[in-house]
Amino acid sequence: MIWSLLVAFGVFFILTNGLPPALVYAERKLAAGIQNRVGPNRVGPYGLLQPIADAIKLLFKEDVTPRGADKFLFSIAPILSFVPAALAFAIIPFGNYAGEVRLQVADLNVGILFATAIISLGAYGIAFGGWASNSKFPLLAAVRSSAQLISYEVVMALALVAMIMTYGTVRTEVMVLAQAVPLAETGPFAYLPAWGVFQQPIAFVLFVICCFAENNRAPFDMPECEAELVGGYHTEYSSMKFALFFQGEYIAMTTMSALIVTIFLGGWHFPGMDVADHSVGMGILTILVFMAKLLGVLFFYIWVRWTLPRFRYDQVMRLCWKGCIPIALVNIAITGIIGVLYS
Amino acid sequence: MSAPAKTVETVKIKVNGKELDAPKDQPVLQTCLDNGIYIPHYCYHPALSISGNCRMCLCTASNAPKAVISCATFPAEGAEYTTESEEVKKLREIILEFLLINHPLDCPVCDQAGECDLQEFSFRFGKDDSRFEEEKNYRHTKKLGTNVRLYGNRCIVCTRCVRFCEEIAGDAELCVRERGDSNIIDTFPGIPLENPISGCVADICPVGALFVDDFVHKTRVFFLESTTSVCNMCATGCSINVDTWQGEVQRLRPRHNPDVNDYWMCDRGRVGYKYSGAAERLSRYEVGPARAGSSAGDGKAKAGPTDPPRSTRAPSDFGKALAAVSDRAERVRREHGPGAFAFVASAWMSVEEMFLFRRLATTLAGAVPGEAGPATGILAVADGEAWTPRVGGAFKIDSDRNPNRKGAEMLLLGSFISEPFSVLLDRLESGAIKFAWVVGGIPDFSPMDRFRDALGAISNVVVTDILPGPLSERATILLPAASFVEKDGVFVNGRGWAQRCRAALPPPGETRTELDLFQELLRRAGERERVLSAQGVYAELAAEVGAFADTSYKTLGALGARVTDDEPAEREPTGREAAKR
Amino acid sequence: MAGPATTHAPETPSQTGIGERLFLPSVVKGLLSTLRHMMFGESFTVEYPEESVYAVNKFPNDENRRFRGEHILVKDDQGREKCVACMLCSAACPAVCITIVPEEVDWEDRDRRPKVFEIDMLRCIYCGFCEEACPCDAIRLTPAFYQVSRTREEKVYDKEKLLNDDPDDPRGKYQSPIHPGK
Amino acid sequence: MSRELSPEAQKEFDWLVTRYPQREAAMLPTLRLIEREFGCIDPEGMKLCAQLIGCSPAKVFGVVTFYTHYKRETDGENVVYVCGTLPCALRGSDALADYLCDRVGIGLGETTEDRKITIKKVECLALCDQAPVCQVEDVDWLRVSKEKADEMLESLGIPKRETAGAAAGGEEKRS
Repeated sequence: MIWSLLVAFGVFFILTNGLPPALVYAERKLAAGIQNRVGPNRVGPYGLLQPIADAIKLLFKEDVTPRGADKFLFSIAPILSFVPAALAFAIIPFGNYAGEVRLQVADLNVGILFATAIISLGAYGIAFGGWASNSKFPLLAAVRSSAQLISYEVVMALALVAMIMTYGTVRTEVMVLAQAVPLAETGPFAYLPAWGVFQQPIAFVLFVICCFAENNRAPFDMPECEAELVGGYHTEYSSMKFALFFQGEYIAMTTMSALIVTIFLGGWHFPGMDVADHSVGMGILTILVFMAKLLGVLFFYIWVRWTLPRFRYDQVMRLCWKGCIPIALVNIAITGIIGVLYS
Repeated sequence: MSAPAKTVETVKIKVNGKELDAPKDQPVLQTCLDNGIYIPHYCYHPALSISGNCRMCLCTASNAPKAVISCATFPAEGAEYTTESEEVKKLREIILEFLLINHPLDCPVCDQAGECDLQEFSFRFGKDDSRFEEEKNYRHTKKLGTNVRLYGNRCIVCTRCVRFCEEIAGDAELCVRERGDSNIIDTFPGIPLENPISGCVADICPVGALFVDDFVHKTRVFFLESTTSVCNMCATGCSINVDTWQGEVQRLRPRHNPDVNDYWMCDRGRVGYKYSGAAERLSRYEVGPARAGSSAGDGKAKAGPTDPPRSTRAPSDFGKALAAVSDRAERVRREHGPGAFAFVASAWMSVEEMFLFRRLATTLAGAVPGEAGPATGILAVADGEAWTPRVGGAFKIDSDRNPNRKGAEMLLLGSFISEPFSVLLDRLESGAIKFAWVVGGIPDFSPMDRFRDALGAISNVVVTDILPGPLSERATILLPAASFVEKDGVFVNGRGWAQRCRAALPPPGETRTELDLFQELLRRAGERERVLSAQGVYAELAAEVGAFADTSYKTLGALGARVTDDEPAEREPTGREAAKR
Repeated sequence: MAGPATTHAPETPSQTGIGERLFLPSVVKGLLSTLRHMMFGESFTVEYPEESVYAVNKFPNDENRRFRGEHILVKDDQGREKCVACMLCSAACPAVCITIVPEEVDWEDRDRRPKVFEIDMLRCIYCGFCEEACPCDAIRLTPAFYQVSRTREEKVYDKEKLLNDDPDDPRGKYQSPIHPGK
Repeated sequence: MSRELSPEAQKEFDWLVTRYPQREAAMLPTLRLIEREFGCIDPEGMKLCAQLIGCSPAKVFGVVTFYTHYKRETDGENVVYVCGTLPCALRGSDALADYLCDRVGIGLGETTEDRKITIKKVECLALCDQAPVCQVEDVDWLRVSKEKADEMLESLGIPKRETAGAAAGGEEKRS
């Protein structure tokens, strides 16, 4: 049990604290590649030490609290945006068993529900940060962000409902196991695993869209659109408070990616794997598989950001309420009908 | 307007399908222009006789087989004219191409560029290319007179300048010499263009051929900001535009005002802005100690031209200088009574300033019934030479060199000034005067020796002036003043026509306008609550002074209005009207 | 567009195809395009100061052509400034950094030249409008850009400095007659 | 105003003036009169004319320079007028003028040192169908070729060049 927790926290720590700087570096390098530039290459070989330099710089910057700001809310806002994102990661099974160690921090029986509930809390960080800054642009960003998050959570939940109906469970561990079977008994689909993406492609697309929107990533980066709102909700932040916001954003991104991997991409499972094999080697292998999938999704995140232009705010809302929600509802209905027919 | 109301005989014509009432003795071109139909033209000028040589104003007429020049076509009942047809467009293109054959492409160095009709019409009506491949003709560039310069290459020989010299200025110094493509404006050898209004040929030149020498290579006209104002150099009071750029006056241009100056102004007025930008302009408030030792009776003996040099005055600021003025006036009033004051206004002040100065005088000096009031007078420059064109046109140069003597007479004579100037001089020299305020504001002013010397012996001399000179040298308190390009106000010209002068520039340094100065002093004395704009002061004035009643800045407008009835406002005919008789 | 001022232009109803309305095909197209750049695109970055902007030839047919650095005033074949002080550059300048005072000269071909011609390089935004406005090809922007100075006053270039034709000077070598790449 | 008309001329002028509705209209004949009196029209003559007519000297100056046939003080004994207007220009009046100048050894508009010959380019001589046209002392030379130009110059006392061809084609001569 202790071991289980230690390993779990080890991986958890790496993912939440080690990954963001790496992601920042990756993002900058990939953006440069897409734009035919070089990207960071001054600090260390290939600019690898750039994230560290950035971190040091952020640490030594003056921590400014604007006059007229609500000091308490202003201080806890970054924490509020950081913690829930990291917390939601707890229910992600990032591997099978390494010996006796269960590679998951908490196998809650409410699983997915916990994740959605916790992730929604992230909006408070943005809302508080924007409001507490006593500045008009952050406030606008916060308002936009709240509206956006509330809207897209509906779609996300509806997409998840379809998945829960498909898997018949809300426990993430069980979901992964449910995907560890072939898609069909016979025929051409027998070679495909029963991953959520193949079973529910529509739900997958909707969920991915929601993940972008929930993370305020391009093309849905309404709260921080530089052109209109200067820097968005964190305009007035500096030093480590800003860094926390920044990190929170990347952790949220990681958590979301992990959710996508777990629900739609078979989690730590890979075709041809024996689910009952609880050896340490296999456990490490599953972690690596999970990580590979996770990085793939993260890469997709970054790739999309440097490809698509930002939506206009009314387009964001229209896409949600007039596009995604009807489709998600229809998707649930179809899932239900198929479920009734095949049961 | 003041022109006698004459019933104008009109005929009905149609221009581009629009029906118009056209005065019978007015060319179709002018009727079109008056009705907002623009026809390009070069040689036609409303004040000059019709020449019809540029061919730019061609239009088609229903009663003529070929296109006619609208400047020399008089309307026929029921005729239809077209100014926008394809044919007319084509004709304009051809005419412009022809006019541009020998015109050099030197817009970058041409000072007309930006207000050049040739440039503008080429852009609006011209072809985009020329078929002319041969070499262009070169024609002379020379100074036609002291003020006017000719760039022959740019001339399109519209002969406006020639007609101006003949019909308006009357001396006919210009002619068109040679023939064909070597056609060029010139003067007779040895008789340069030297009439007093010669600069106007540059204004009416539609292209960049004629310039007032003062403006050549100075700046570009598209940088200029225009302010409508009134010329300050004589009692004619021409309506002008003050063109400024980068905080400096670049030129003065006459503005059409049929009741005052028609389209013209004189060469002297044209450079009348120079003193306002002079480097030695007074721009600092200076306060010195009161002059001691001028006891009553022997002031005359002590008076000397070298009395207090400037150095005894220390730099000060607006507030402190005003405080010094009121303190000393207060002291003098307490010790010597109103008879120890002297107030000398100037015929170069605006009527608002005179009005305020009048009020300020009574406030500072106070009044004791039965005792003599303050000594008063008015400064003015001596008359110059009047000029009337030989042909008897409308435009004249007044002999009176003071822009607002009429206004001073209306506002100050009788009510404020009741004694002749000699009485003022006597009182100044008597030694009884302890506080004198002299408003100058006159460039190149040399007061009579008696006046100057008398000032040098008075203990407190406040001088409001623009340039250093004999007045400012004798001041114990020096208050810099604004010149006419820096202040708002109304000037009344010699024929009783009131016009608004507008500030085109801020006064130099920390200077505040006299309007502010007088009002601030009145405010400190408790005589008024607020410092008003010139418009507000004028409203007060109009309410109080009969001649100005029922006028306001609004009714004065851009062209001014008549404020006195003691002289009939007869407008003399312009050149064309005179020629027609 | 009747009615009150709207913040957005009305949507054009031309996006009719289901594919276009779904966005997804276009999104995939865009993604593939950026992927292509990422995988095969060559970097255009000139890694100054290791690489020299003048020497690097990343654009063989477009040698530094679009780069707008500091100005020169061009001299004519007699070594006089080509500028006739028409002030069109200062009229076109959005940063109002060009000061010109014209003066009269009695040259055969022109009668006007700048007495003072100053460009405040600290205000200049290197937009190149002056170059475009010039009717005499008298002002040009050179590729020179790493000019440093110790005082602000030095960055106000006067006529002498702008007329530089010293071949060793990073700006002067772009003086007439041939401007490389122009 | 040192110059004055002789009594006879003054008389003629007084008669001239009566023939025109306006005084100014008598300017051209008055100028002819002055030309006859003083041999040419110089600035002093123009001033005199202006005084007689009652207009400004500049106006007279314009008129005199407009009409090329008034003899100016700079003109030589014989003036060769070369038409430069369109039809003549198209038929090579430029080259003709150059040739004449070259032969005489002076520039266009100049006078020889002995004040014998002046070559001037003028506007239309009203013989457009016979272009190019020259005029010497009221004699029109039509369709002037090089040979004909030589002939014309010979009449002014400038011998033909040795090299010039002898083919003379001066049958079209009109006076």
